[in-house]
Amino acid sequence: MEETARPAMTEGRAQATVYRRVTADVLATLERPGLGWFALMALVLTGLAFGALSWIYQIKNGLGVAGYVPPVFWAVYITDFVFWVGIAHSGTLISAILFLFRAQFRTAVYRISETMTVFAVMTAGLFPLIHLGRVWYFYYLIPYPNERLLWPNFRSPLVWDFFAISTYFTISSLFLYIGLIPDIAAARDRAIEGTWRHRLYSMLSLGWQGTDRQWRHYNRAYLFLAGLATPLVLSVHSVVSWDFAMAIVPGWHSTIFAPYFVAGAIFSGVAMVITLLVPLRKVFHLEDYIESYHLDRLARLLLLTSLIVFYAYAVEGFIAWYSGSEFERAVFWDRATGQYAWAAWIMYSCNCFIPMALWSSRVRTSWFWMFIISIFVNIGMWFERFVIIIQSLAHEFEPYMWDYYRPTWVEWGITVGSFSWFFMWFLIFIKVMPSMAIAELKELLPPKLKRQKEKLEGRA
Amino acid sequence: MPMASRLRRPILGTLSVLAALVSAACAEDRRVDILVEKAPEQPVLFYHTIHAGQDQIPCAYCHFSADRSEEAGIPAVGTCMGCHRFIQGSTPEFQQNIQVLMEFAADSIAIPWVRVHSVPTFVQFPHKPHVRAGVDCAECHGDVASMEVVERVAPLTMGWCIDCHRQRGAPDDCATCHY
Amino acid sequence: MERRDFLKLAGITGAGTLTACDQKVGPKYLIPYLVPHEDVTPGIPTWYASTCRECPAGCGTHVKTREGRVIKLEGNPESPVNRGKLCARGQAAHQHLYDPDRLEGPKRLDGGRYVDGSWDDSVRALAEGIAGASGEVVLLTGLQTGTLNRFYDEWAADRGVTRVVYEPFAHEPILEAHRRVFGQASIPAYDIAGAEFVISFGADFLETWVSPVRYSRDWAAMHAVKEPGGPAGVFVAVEPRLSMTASNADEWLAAKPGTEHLVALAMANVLGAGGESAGWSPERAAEATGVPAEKIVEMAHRFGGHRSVALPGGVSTQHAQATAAAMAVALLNQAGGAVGDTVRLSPSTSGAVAGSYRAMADLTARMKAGRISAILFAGTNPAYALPPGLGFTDALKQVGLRVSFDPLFTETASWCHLLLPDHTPLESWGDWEPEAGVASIVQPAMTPIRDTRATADVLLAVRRAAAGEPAAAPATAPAGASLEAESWYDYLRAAWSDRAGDEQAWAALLKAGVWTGAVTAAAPAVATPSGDAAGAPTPAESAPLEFGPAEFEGPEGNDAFHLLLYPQIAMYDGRNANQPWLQELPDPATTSSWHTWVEVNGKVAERLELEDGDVVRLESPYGSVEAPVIVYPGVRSDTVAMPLGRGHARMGRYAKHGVNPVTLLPPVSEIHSGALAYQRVRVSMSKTGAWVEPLKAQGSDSQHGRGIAQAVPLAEIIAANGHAADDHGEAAAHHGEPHTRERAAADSGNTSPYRWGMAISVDSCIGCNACVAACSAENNLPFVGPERVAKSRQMHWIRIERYFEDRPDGDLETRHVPMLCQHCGAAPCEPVCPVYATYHNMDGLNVQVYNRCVGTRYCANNCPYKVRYFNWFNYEWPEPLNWGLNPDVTTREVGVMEKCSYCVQRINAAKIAIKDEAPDAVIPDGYFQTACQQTCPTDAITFGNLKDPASRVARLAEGPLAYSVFEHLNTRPANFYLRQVTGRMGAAAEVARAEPEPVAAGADTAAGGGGE
Amino acid sequence: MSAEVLDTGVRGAFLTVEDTARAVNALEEEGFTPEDITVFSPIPTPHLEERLTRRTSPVRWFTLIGGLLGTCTGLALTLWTFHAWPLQVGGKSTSSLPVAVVIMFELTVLLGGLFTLAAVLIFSRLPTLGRNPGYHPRFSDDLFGVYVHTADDDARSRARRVLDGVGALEVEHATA
Repeated sequence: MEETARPAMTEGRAQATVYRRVTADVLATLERPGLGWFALMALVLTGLAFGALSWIYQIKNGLGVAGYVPPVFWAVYITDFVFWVGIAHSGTLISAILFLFRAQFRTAVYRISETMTVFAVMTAGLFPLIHLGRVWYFYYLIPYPNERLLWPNFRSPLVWDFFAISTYFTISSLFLYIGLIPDIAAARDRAIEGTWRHRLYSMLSLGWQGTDRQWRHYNRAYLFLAGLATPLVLSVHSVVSWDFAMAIVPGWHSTIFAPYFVAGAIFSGVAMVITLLVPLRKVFHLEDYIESYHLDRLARLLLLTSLIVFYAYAVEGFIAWYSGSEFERAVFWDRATGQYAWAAWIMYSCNCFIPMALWSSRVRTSWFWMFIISIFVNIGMWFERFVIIIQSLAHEFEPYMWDYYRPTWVEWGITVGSFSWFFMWFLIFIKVMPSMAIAELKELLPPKLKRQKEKLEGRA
Repeated sequence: MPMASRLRRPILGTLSVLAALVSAACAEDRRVDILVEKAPEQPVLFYHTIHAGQDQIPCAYCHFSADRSEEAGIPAVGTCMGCHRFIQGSTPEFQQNIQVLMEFAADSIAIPWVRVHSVPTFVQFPHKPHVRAGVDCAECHGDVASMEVVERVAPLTMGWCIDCHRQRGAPDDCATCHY
Repeated sequence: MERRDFLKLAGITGAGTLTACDQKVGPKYLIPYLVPHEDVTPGIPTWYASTCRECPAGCGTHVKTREGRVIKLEGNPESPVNRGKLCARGQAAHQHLYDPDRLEGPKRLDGGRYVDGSWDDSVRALAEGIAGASGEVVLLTGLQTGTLNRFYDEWAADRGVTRVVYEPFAHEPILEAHRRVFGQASIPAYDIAGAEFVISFGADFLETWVSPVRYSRDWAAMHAVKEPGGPAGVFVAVEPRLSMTASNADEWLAAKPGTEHLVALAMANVLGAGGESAGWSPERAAEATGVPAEKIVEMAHRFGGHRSVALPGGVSTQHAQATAAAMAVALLNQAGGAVGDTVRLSPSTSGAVAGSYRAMADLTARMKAGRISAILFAGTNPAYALPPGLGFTDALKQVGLRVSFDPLFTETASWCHLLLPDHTPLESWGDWEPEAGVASIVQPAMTPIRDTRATADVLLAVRRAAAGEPAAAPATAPAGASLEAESWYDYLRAAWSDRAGDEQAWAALLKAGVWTGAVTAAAPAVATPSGDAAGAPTPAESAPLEFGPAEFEGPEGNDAFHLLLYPQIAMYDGRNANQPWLQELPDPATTSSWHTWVEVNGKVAERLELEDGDVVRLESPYGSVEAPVIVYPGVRSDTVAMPLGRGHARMGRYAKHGVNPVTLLPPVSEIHSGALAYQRVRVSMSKTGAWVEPLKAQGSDSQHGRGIAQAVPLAEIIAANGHAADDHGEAAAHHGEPHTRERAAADSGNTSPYRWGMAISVDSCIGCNACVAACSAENNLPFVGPERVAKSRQMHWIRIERYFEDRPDGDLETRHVPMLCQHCGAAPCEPVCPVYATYHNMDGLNVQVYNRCVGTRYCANNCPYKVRYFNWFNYEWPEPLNWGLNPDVTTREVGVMEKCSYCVQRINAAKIAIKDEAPDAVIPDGYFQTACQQTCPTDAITFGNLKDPASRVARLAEGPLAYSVFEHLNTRPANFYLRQVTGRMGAAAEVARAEPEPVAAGADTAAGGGGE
Repeated sequence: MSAEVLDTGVRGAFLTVEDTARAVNALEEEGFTPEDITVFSPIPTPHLEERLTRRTSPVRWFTLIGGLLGTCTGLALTLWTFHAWPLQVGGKSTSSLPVAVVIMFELTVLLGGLFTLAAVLIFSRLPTLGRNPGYHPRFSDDLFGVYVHTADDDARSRARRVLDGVGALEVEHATA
C-alpha cells in the first residue's frame, strides 16, 4: 500500500499545484481593479447616462424624437434589438451545444460567452420596450387575468418574441448561474471573512461544498439545461427572424430567414466573443488558458457561419429574381443600388468578403488580425439588420410612401447607451465573478497547464 | 440564521416590487376610482332622496335627453327654478340649500356640478341605446333615489360593461365603444 | 439584480401613466345651460344652413354644431352651386373661425403699440376720423355681392366715402373681353356638364377658378363614361404647366407661356371665324406656341364637331395679353357655336362687381399725392397681395387714418391705426349671390368667440355717431333696408323682405339656406363677335387690341425662365394661410405643403444639378426670392412655377411659412383690363447651396407598373358593352370582380347584415384633396407642421396618390388614386398586433382600438397600402382650434396607431338611429355617408354595404371597371377601385362618327377628318 | 438536514481522486455505508459519485414533468384565450393551432428549466445554511476530502485508521 501510494502522491502534488494555480489565476481577475478599469467604467457610465437621458427624453416627448420616417416604422431600435439577440446566441452555442458535443476548447471560453449571452439578452430585452409607442402599457403584452377580460394575441410574432426572449433570458441566466455555483464557492473560500465579497459569495454559492451528492445532481441538471438550451438557442433567433418573415414586407417575407438568422446570430456572437476575449486575455494574463488553439477553433466557426450568411445573401437575391415577384426584385435591386446601397455594401464587405481572410491559418491564429476581423464582423452584422429592416421598409409596396430614413441623436444615444449598459455589466462581472470555469478547467486542464503538470511530475 | 435573513430581504424586495407592479396594472384598470371622486361634494346640496325618492319625479324629467341623446342631460338652472320659484323648503336646512340655488339663478351662473360618473374619453358611451334597451337607470347609477349624496356604485370598468353586454346579447365588438 | 432594474423602470413609467391619464377621464365638471336652449340637446348635433365664404364661389353649407360649437361643414345639397359638395377650403372653414391668432377685440395704435380699446371708443374714434377727414375717405373692400355689397355702396354714398374694391383674382380680363365681344362685362355661365368637349385655356376650373366645386361636379358629369358604356366627354387643357386641372385632361398641350390664346385663335381660324383670327393659321400658331399645327387642327375640328365649350382664365389670362387671350377664347366659343348653348351670357355673377388692380394703382397714386385722409379695409389684404414695387404700403403712410376690419392681424392691418375685427363668416349674418338668380344666406352657426362686431354694424354706428345720435340705435326702426336700420341684421332682414317677407318664410329660408329665383336682369346683348360693341370706351379700353405672344421682361438666356405664378388650391389668394389643415394639405400637383416651392422641369434640374430641396434664388428685375426646388415633370423646361398665397409677414403662426413670390412682379397691369399680370417676368435661377428636407409627400412619381392606378381604354369598354347588349348583367359580371359578393360574405360575420365597402373611381378623382380636409375635420386629424411633414409624418387618413404614367407618345398621363384603409378581409395588419388593438369586426371593418394600442407599429410595417399613421407626438390643438374637435371621435394620444375607420362614428350613429324605425331595421343604402364621400365634388367615392346586392357600391364593385389594389397579396380589400378610362380622344371621335350629334353641319365632316 | 449540521465525524484530505476512491473503498470494506461517507471534490467526479449512490439522479424526472407541464400550459393558454374572446384577425381561424406550437415550445423549455433548477436545489439541499463539519475550504481548491460522519468514538477511530492507511494528507476530527 505504501509503495503504490508514493507515485500517486507525486502525481497528486503536481496536480494540487496546478489546481491551486488555476484557482489563483482565475481568482486573480477579481483583484482590486486598476485605473484602466475605472476609466473604462467611467466611460461606460457616461454612455449609459447619455442613453438613459435619451430614453427619458423620448418617453417624455414621444417616439417622434427618433428619426422614423414612414414607411420606416421600425429602425435603429429593432436593429439594435436583433443585433443584441444575435450576440446572445453564440454564448449558449458555446456553452450548451459544444458541451453536448464535448468540444474541449469550450472550457476556457464558455464562461465569457455565457456572460455575454446573459448581458446581451438583458440589453436586447430593453429595445422592445424602448421602441414601444406607449411603453407605460407594455404589460398589455403579458398574459395575466385582468379586469378588461383581454388577452394578448398569440398569433403575433411579437408575443412569440416576448415568450422566446424571456424564456431565453431565464434559461441562459440559470445556465450561467448553475455553472458559476462551484466557482463562487471557490471564491467564497478564498475571500476574507467579513468582507462584502465573502458575504456575496456565501449567499450566491448557496452553501455549495462540492459534496458527491451535490455534484451528482448538479451534473445531471447541467446536462439537462444544456439539452433544453440547445433547441432554445436555435428557436429564439428563429422566432426573432419570424418577426420579419411572418410579415409580407418584400425583403422580409422569406422562408430562409430562420436558419439564416440563426447562422448570422452565431456569426455575430462568435465575433463578439473574440472581441471580448482578446483584450481580456491580455489584461488578465490568461495566455496559459486561452491559446491560439482556442482562437483557431473560434475562427473556424466564424468562417463557417460567414459562408452560411454569404450563401443566404446569395439565395435571397436568387429567389427574388427567380420568384418573378416585381416587389421582391425591386427591393433587392434597390438594396444593391438604391439609396441604402452604402449600408448594404458595408454589410456585404464585412460579412462576406473580409472574413474570407480566415482561410489563412496565419490569420486565424493571429490575435491582432482576429480582433480586427471580429470588429468588422460586428459592424457588418449590425448593418445587416439595419439593411434588412430599414431598406426593405423604405422601399415597400407603395411607391407613394417611399422615403429615406436617418437616425437622430436620440437613437444614437440609446444605441451608445445599450453598448454601455452591456459593457457596464460585463465590467462589473469580470471583477465580481470568476470569468473562467475553475472547476472545469481543473477537470480538463488546458494544454499549457497539462504540460506544467507533467513537468512537475517529471522533476519529482 | 443570518443567511436566511440575508436571503429574505431581496426576495421580499422583489416580491413587493412585483406586487406594486400588479397593483399599478390593476389601478390602471380602475382609473375612474382613482381619478374621479366617488361621492364628491356638490356646489348645491341636492337631495335625490327628496326629488326622486319622496317626490317621485322621474329621472328623465331633469335628465331630459337620456332617451334620445348620448348625454343624459343636466337640468338647466331654469328647470330647477320652475318648481323652486314656488317651493322654498320645509326645513331651515332645505331653505338654506334652496337659497344657494336661488343665488346661482339670480346671478345667472350655471351650477358647476361635479361629475360622478365618468368614463375615459376613449370610450363612447351613448345613453340612448341603453335606455331604449330597457336598462334601468339604477343598473349603472345605483339607487340614486335613496342616496343623500350621489355616489358611484358601479365600478365602470370595461369588464363590468362587457359582462352586462354579454348577458344581454348586446355587441361585444370593440368598435361599439372605442373609436 | 437585472430584474429589479426592469421593475424599477416599470414603476417609473407606471407613475407616468397615472399622470398622463388625468386628461383622459374627461371634464371634471358638468356645466348645464342656464336656460334650456331650444335648438340644442346635449349630445345631438344642430345643423345650420349657411354659405361658405372662403372664396367668391359662394357654395351653400350645412354647418354642424355640437353643444354650440361648430365642428364640421358640409355642402348644402339645396344649393345649385355645389349640390352638397365642398372643396378643401370649405371643409377647413371653421379653422378660420377657431384661428388661434384672431384678434381678441378692438385695438388701437397708441405710441407704436396696439392697446385694447372698447367698441364705443373705437366707433367714436372712427366716426370722428371720418368726419374730420380733410381729404377723401376710402372704403376698400374685397369682392362682395348681395346685400352687403349694396350696403357698402349705400353707406359710402351716404357718408361721401369712395368705395374701392380689390380682389386679387377678379377675372378682369374675362370681364373686359366679354364686354368687348358681347357688350356685357360678365363671366358667362359655362355649361361644362352639358358639353362633350371641353378645352381650357389656362382656366384651373377644378381648383380655384370662379366656382371650382360646381365645375368639378360638372366636369365629372361631362367626363364620365355614360351608361351603358357609351361615349364620354373629352377634356383638353392648354397651359404651360400641368396644373391639377390639366392633369385631369385627356390631353395636355403645353403651350409656351403667354401664347395659350394663340391656340384658341388658330382653332377659331380653322373653324372659319375670320376677324382677328384670320392672321393666325395653325402653322403660325404652332410656331409661336410650340403646339403642333395638326393638334390645333384636330382640336378645332373636335371643337366644331361636338357640343363644346372653351374656358379662358387662370394663368392664360394673367399675362400681358390677358384680355386678348380671353377674347380669343370668346371668339372660339363664338366660332364653335357654343355661345348661347354651352356658354350663356348672364348679367352678373359674383365676379362681375370685382374691382381691379388698376383701381389699386390709381388709389396708390392718390394716396401718394396726399389726397386721401382715411382708408378703411374690409375683407381684403392689399399689403400682402400687391407687388411691393407699387409702393402701396409707402403710400399708406400718407393716409391719416387707417382702419382694418379684418378678424386677423393681416399685413394690411399691421399698417392700421384702428383694428375693428369683424366676425368670421361662421359667426356672421349676411348673404351671397353666387350667380344671377341665386342667393345664399350666411347665418351665424355659433355666437362670436371673440369680442368682434359686424363691420356693417360698426359702419351703421359710425353713421349714427356722425349724425349726433347716440351710438345706440333709434327705438323704432324704419321698414325696408335703409341705413336707418337698427342693425345690420335688420338691414339684411329688410333687404330680404321681398323674397322672404313673413317670419315663416324667413325661417324656411334660413332652413333651406339658399334662394333661387328668376333672373331678373336684362337678357344678354346680342353677340357681336367683332370686338368693341357696347359700353363707353375709356382711353385704355379703346386701345387697339393686338393678338400675339405676351411679353415677358427680365433676363434672357439659358438660365432664365418664365415665371409662372398660380393660385394654389389650398391657399388660393393667401386668405387661408393661417388655417393649418390647409397649410398641410398636399398640393395636388407636387404633393407639397407648408412652404412655397419652385417647380422645375426634370431636364432643367438635371442640367443645373438640382434636386428636391435645393434652395434656389430667383431674380427678376423687381426682386428676388429664395425657395426650395421641387422637380416636377409637369412644367415646361423654359418655365419655373411657384404657388401664391404663402409667405405672410403677419396674419399668424401658420401663415409665416414660405415666401411671397409677388415680390418678383412689376407693378404694372395688363393694359386693357387693368388686371395685375402675374405672368410677366422671366427670372434667373441660381443655386444657393442650401438644402432643406423636401416637403413632398410622394416618394416616387411613378407607380412602377404595380397596378395601383389601373386603366382601361374606352374603346375596350365600348366593345365589351357591344357584346353585353344582349345579356348585359352577365357580361358585366364576367368582366368585373367575379366573387365580390362571396368575398363580402366571407369577410364579415354571418350574423351581420353589413360588409362595409367602398368603390373609388380613379377615373373621377381629380385629386383636389377635399376628402382629405373633410376627413381631417370629421376625424380630428391633427396637423403636424412642416418639420414633421418633412419626415412624412402627416396624419391624413386618406391621401391622393398622384402617379405619372409614361405614355408611348411621350405625354404625361396623370392618375389620381385616393388611398385609405382598405378594410381588408384578410388584413395583414391584424394578426401581427400583439394586443388585438386592430382586428376585423362583424361588419367587415378593420377596427383600430386606440386605447389598446401600445405602439409596436408592426401593423403599419405589414400594411402593404401604408395607410396606417402613427402618433409620433402628442399633437397640439392650440386653443381654440380644439373647440372644433368632433366629440364623437377620440383624439389620439402619443404612441398609438390610427387610420381610416370608414367613419365608424357615423356607422354607429346610423345603427342607433335606424333602430328608431324598427328594432331589426337594416341601414338602407345611402342612409349616411362617410365624410370623404360626402364632400367629393366628383362623387369618386361610393360607400355602402357590399352585402346588399342592390347597393350602389356593390353594383360598382361587380362592374367591369372594378379592381383591387395588390390583389395578388390576397388581402381581400373592401375598397374596390374603378379603373381610369383612357383613350377618350380616339374613342370619342369614333362615337362621333357613329352617332352624329346635332352640331353645325360643316363641322361634322371636319370632325371625321380630324379624328385619330 | 439537521443530522448533517449537528453531526460529528472524521475527515481525511486527499490529493487525488484515485486516493479518494481508495479511501471510500477501504471505508466500505471497514463496514461504513455510503450514507456515512461524504466526498468533497473541487471537480466533478462522476464514477466516485455513482459509486456512492448507485441510483441515477432523479433530477431528470423533474425536467420531464416541468417540460410536459409547460407544453400543456402553452396549449391551454393559447387555445383558451382564443376562445375567451374570439377576435377575427387577418381572415384566419379564431383558434389556430400552429401558433400554439411556438408558445408550447417556449413554455416547455421555460418550465423544464425552472423545474430542473428546483430539482437540483432540492436534491442537493441547497441553499444550505449550515456547514458540513467535514468541509474544508481547500476542497474547493486543490484537495479532495472524505468525511465519515459518526458519533461513535470507536467507529471514529476505525475511520481515522482507514483514512490514514490510504494515504490521507491529514486526518482530523471534525464537529459542527
